[in-house]
Amino acid sequence: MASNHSASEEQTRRHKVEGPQKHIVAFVLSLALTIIAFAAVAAGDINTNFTYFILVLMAIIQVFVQLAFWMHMKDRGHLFPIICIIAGVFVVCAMIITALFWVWW
Amino acid sequence: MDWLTTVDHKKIGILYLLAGFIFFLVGGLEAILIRIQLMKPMNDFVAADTFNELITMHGTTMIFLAAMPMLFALMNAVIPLQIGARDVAFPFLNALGFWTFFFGGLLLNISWFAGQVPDAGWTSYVPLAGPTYNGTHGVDYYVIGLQIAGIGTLLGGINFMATIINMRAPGMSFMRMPMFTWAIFITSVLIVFAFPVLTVGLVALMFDRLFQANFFEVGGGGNTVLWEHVFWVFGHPEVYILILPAFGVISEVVATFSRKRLFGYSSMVFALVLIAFLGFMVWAHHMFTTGLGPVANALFSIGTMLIAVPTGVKIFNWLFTLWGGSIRFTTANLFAIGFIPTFVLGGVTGVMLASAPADYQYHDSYFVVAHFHYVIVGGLILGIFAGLHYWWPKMFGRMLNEGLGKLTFWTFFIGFHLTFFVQHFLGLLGMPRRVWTYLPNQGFDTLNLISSIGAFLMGIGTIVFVLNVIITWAKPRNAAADAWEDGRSLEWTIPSPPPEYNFKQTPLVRGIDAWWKEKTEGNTAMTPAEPLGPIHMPSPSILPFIMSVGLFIAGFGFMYAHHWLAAGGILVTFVCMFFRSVYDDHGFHIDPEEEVQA
Amino acid sequence: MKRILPLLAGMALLLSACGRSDLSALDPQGPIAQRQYDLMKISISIMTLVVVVVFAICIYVLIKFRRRKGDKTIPKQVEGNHKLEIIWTVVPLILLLILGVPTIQSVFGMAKDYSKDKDAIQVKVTSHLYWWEFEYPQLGVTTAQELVVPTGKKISFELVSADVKHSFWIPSIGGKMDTNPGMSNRMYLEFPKEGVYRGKCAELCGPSHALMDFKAKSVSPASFDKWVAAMKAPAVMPADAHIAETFRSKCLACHAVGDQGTNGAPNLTGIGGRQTVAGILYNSDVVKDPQSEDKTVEENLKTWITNPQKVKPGNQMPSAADNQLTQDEIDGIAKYLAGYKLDY
Amino acid sequence: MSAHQHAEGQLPHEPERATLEGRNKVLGFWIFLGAEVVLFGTLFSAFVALRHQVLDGPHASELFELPMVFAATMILLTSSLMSVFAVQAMHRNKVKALIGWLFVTIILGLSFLGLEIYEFNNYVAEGHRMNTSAFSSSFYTLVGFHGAHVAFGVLWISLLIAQMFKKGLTVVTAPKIYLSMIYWHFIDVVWVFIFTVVYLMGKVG
Ligand code: HEA
Ligand code: HEA
Ligand SMILES: [Cu+2]
Repeated sequence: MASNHSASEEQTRRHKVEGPQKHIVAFVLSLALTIIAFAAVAAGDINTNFTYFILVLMAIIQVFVQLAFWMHMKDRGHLFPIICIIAGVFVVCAMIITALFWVWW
Repeated sequence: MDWLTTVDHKKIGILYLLAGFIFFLVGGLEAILIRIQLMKPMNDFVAADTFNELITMHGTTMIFLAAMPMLFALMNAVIPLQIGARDVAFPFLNALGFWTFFFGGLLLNISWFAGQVPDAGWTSYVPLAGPTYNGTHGVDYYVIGLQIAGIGTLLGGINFMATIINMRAPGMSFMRMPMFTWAIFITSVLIVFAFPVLTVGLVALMFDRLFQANFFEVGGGGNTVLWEHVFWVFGHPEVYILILPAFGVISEVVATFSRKRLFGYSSMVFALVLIAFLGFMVWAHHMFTTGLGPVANALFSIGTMLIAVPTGVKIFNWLFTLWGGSIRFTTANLFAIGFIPTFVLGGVTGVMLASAPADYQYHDSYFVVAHFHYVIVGGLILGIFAGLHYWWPKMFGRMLNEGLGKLTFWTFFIGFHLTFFVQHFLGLLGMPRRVWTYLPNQGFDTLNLISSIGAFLMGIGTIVFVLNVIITWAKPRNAAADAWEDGRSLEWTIPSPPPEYNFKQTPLVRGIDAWWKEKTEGNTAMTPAEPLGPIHMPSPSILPFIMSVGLFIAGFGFMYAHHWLAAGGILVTFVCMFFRSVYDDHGFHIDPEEEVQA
Repeated sequence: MKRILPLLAGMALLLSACGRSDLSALDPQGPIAQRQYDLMKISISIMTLVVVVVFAICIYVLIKFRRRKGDKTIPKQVEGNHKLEIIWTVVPLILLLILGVPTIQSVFGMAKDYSKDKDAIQVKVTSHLYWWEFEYPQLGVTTAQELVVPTGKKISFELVSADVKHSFWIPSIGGKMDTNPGMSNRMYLEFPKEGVYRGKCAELCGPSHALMDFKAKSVSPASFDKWVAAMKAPAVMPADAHIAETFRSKCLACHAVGDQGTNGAPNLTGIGGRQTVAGILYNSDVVKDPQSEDKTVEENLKTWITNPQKVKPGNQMPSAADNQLTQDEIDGIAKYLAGYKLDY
Repeated sequence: MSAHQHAEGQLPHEPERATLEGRNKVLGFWIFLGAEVVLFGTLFSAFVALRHQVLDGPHASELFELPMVFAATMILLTSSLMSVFAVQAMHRNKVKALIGWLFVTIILGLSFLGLEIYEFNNYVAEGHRMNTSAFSSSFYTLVGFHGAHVAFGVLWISLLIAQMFKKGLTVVTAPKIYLSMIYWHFIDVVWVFIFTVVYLMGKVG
């Protein structure tokens, strides 16, 4: 299946080469997210839990941005990469939760 | 020399089988020594510390160096054939995977000769395995040996995942794949997501032991429960890594020898996926007595029990595959049919263990030993034997002797139940596991004796199998392509053993059980999906071997703090990687038409 | 049939011989073990049902559908059967529910915390390579190897390890809980009947893991009070001055008796009345059912003091030679300790 | 596989996927990254579990200097953008530009590494060593693993630059470039979590 399927994909693939604009936008977005995160910490006097929340949120958004634009996950034919990463994240989440709650109880 | 450089999946499969089986004999010998020591109370056949070394090496060897490689042997021998491919996705990595496993296993077992043997159990719980309480190099062998072998396993997992996704013959959609291929696919997924956890755990333990890090050192702020979590987050998926391929084998064998298609194919697939998914969320059932608290224990209890449901689906689907079939009792099928009830016995004791409050009594007693040998020996090992007898003609072109095969089955099977059935009771009567001896008059004596006798029977069964192999070797290579006549999947359409390139022309798959479908429609061959032409093959390479030797040397360097040696070993490996990257492997071409004339 | 037989034999075994009542988990002597045993019975019944169904189908199929010689017919190729598949998904789910509910109830039931309960006896268990220390913080008493508790009270344990992991298990009373270094665990047990129960270490802890047994002795509340008083009484020292001095300088550097010495090694107060020396050498003059190989307390003490490594490989006690004890001193100390009994 | 010819040159449109080998490599590499997610995730959970175990050593909030971390972050982010440009150059079949972008990428990678080494040196001087506490062990292991990945990436990309000079852009070299770029992004993504979880959260306390 694999080979003939991709052959047809080859024909329907877009011919235009994409420009750099999208990536520069992604870059600026990443910069902004990073700066917000650092600023939140540098500001210092915000409530700790709220800072944590901002930090995690910024990180997650940033990861989505990078995965989608730079690692081409939003493009067609990336079903298996997406599954791989999600599965990995799933295992990791289980472990982080454990680390937080059950290692020191 | 040919064998050192081969990148052919069929040959690598045979290498895996050979190495894995030798390690099985070593692990079995260790088991026999364990059973001799436990034959009677207060026995002094081996010393206490030797006994701990024996169980540790027995468990580690059997799981990582015997069972997994033998499964890899079947995967390598069969998967590309079943999906109609010429080879795996990464033949070079395949060879590398074998050699790293081999040298990792070698390093682990050299500990016997170094006189410093791992002795903290196959689970290597800290602090017993940590530097404070384990000053010799024993556990270093465990840590580094497994690390190197683990690289091989991970590579194998990635390789087979990619192979099954990308290399299927035209027409073979996911839902037309043979069940063994499905099982290996899911197994590979488990490997890919479980082994890195072990890698990190071993790195942390290694840093603790070699560089005075404090991951698990209580005095340095470390945490011993963290190791338990890390080990079991890997460890529980690992047991499904072991059993799922066996499930796959049983699905193939049972269907073939009852001349029926597999009952409930899609629910079988779904069950596999569900087992794998749940398998990642139940690890703490090994830690019910660690003291995680009632919430964790309750959640993990329920999660664990749920696995019984998809597993049960598989069991009943096999039974109903047999139902209404025309069952032929070949050796392979005997092993498969022996598997079903035996595995159920082991599985249901697993569900008993899953009930946390009752597990407070079972945990670390012989009841657990009985449980896991039922699922492992009664499940996985019987499954491997079934697979070996079934695919032997395909791998080697010779049929194993059926008479001897049946003798193997009965001695091994009866010996097995003798050995491990009584161990349930030993555990309930209060016998902890990992004890090098026990006092008389505790109600353990007779049961232990029975158990040891059973182990000898299993030993005999194994020896009969070895004899069978040797005798078969002397026979001519005359197995038919469709050796069992009732073959259903693509591997039975090509000669036994297959030519180097497997398929002269990639076949076109027109349905589930591709070969069976053609046969029932009166065809004698698969429809080709491509014109006959020269076939591209990857060239053999010695680099995988050298890279593994490099890691092997580096392992010793780290262990004995010879940093130049460690650096040298790593350098060898990197230089090989460099060559691999710089010199393109253009491979060579075989022209099948010329072959025919030659 | 071949597979049913051992199962039936096993069942018979299960019903008749349940092992020693002071050791077996199948002969519970306290409410916790009883509760665990009840769970076992529920689960074993469910599992038996499952196994019987599977075996029945299996045997039927194997007999009914075997291939006759030369049979070339092709059986009907069945794809599946939704009704059946739903049955064998739903029925196991129900069975698991039946097991799951009492499981959860017991998990929380057994996790009750009695550490603040004034009525409960608090015991701090510290495991060492390869011996057990039992401290009663409320009472200011410490003992070793033989846990003494009153009947009828909740015993609330705090468990911790001084070195590697061990696990505290008294099968016939209830079990078990790991002892972790650096973190303490809790559990509670109850001893309704008087008696001496065998305890085991259930976590691999080194060469002598197999020999790390202990005893749990439950006595009437009145006796228990007497025992506490006797433990707190000033130490009885050896009569012979030389032996007393040797004992003080050599043994009490690590051990303790009464108010003397330190608790770095097992507390020896009243050792002459314990069932065992070192947890595994049974004293024929103390236990009810001595075996032919069992020796008296004094003999066992001599064996132990002379060469502890021979009895428990890897343990931390120096041998008589390392301690530079003469044979006379060994004999004297053994005699003294053998006579050190508490009245309760 | 009949290669699709692109107007500008001899190479197909996405040369990294033009052959079965190439597609296998891309897929296999993604699977490998899935495994890497778990690898780093485990390191993260060890770090999270042990982060407060500082004993006598310095605490995270005393130790870390945000400006330096911020600089490192910016460098790595920018290098990620450079590697995107490299892939775009490859898709346009512009070998010179490709080599240029790759070069900038590794220069930035090297500066990141330099900063990290400098940083570690400072910490050691402040008494924060591998064996100081569980916190320090897990910190050095996690951040060090990332550093080792960066170092490997730098070596790998340098090797690819050399191959570009020798072999040019072909269906054999293109997948390698593509993979190394994916790898580089992945390292960047991991760093996002490191600066969030290790540095920023550590600073917050
Ligand atoms: C191949 C290996 C393998 C497999 C497949 C399993 C399968 C299972 N295991 Fe096992 N297990 C091990 C290998 C394996 N295990 C090992 C090696 C250890 C010990 C490690 C060590 O400490 O050294 C261990 C230990 C272990 C423990 C920890 C015990 C302890 O240390 O205290 C537990 C606890 O829950 C457990 C549970 C289970 C369960 C619920 C399953 C389930 O997957 C079983 C599911 C199958 C069935 C239930 C049978 C078929 C189903 C039906 C016929 C349907 C109807 C059934 C019901 C309604 C019940 N196992
Ligand atoms: C794949 C896994 C696997 C397999 C196949 C086996 C197979 C066997 N195991 Fe094993 N076992 C484990 C995995 C496995 N085991 C694990 C993980 C542990 C836990 C370790 C720990 O606690 O850390 C364990 C522990 C364990 C114990 C408990 C030790 C203890 O807790 O104190 C016992 C005791 O009876 C035992 C017995 C056996 C026996 C009799 C076999 C038999 O089935 C073996 C049959 C094979 C043979 C008998 C080979 C015969 C070959 C010859 C006789 C020829 C030899 C010749 C040459 C070498 C030239 N095993
Ligand atoms: Cu498990």
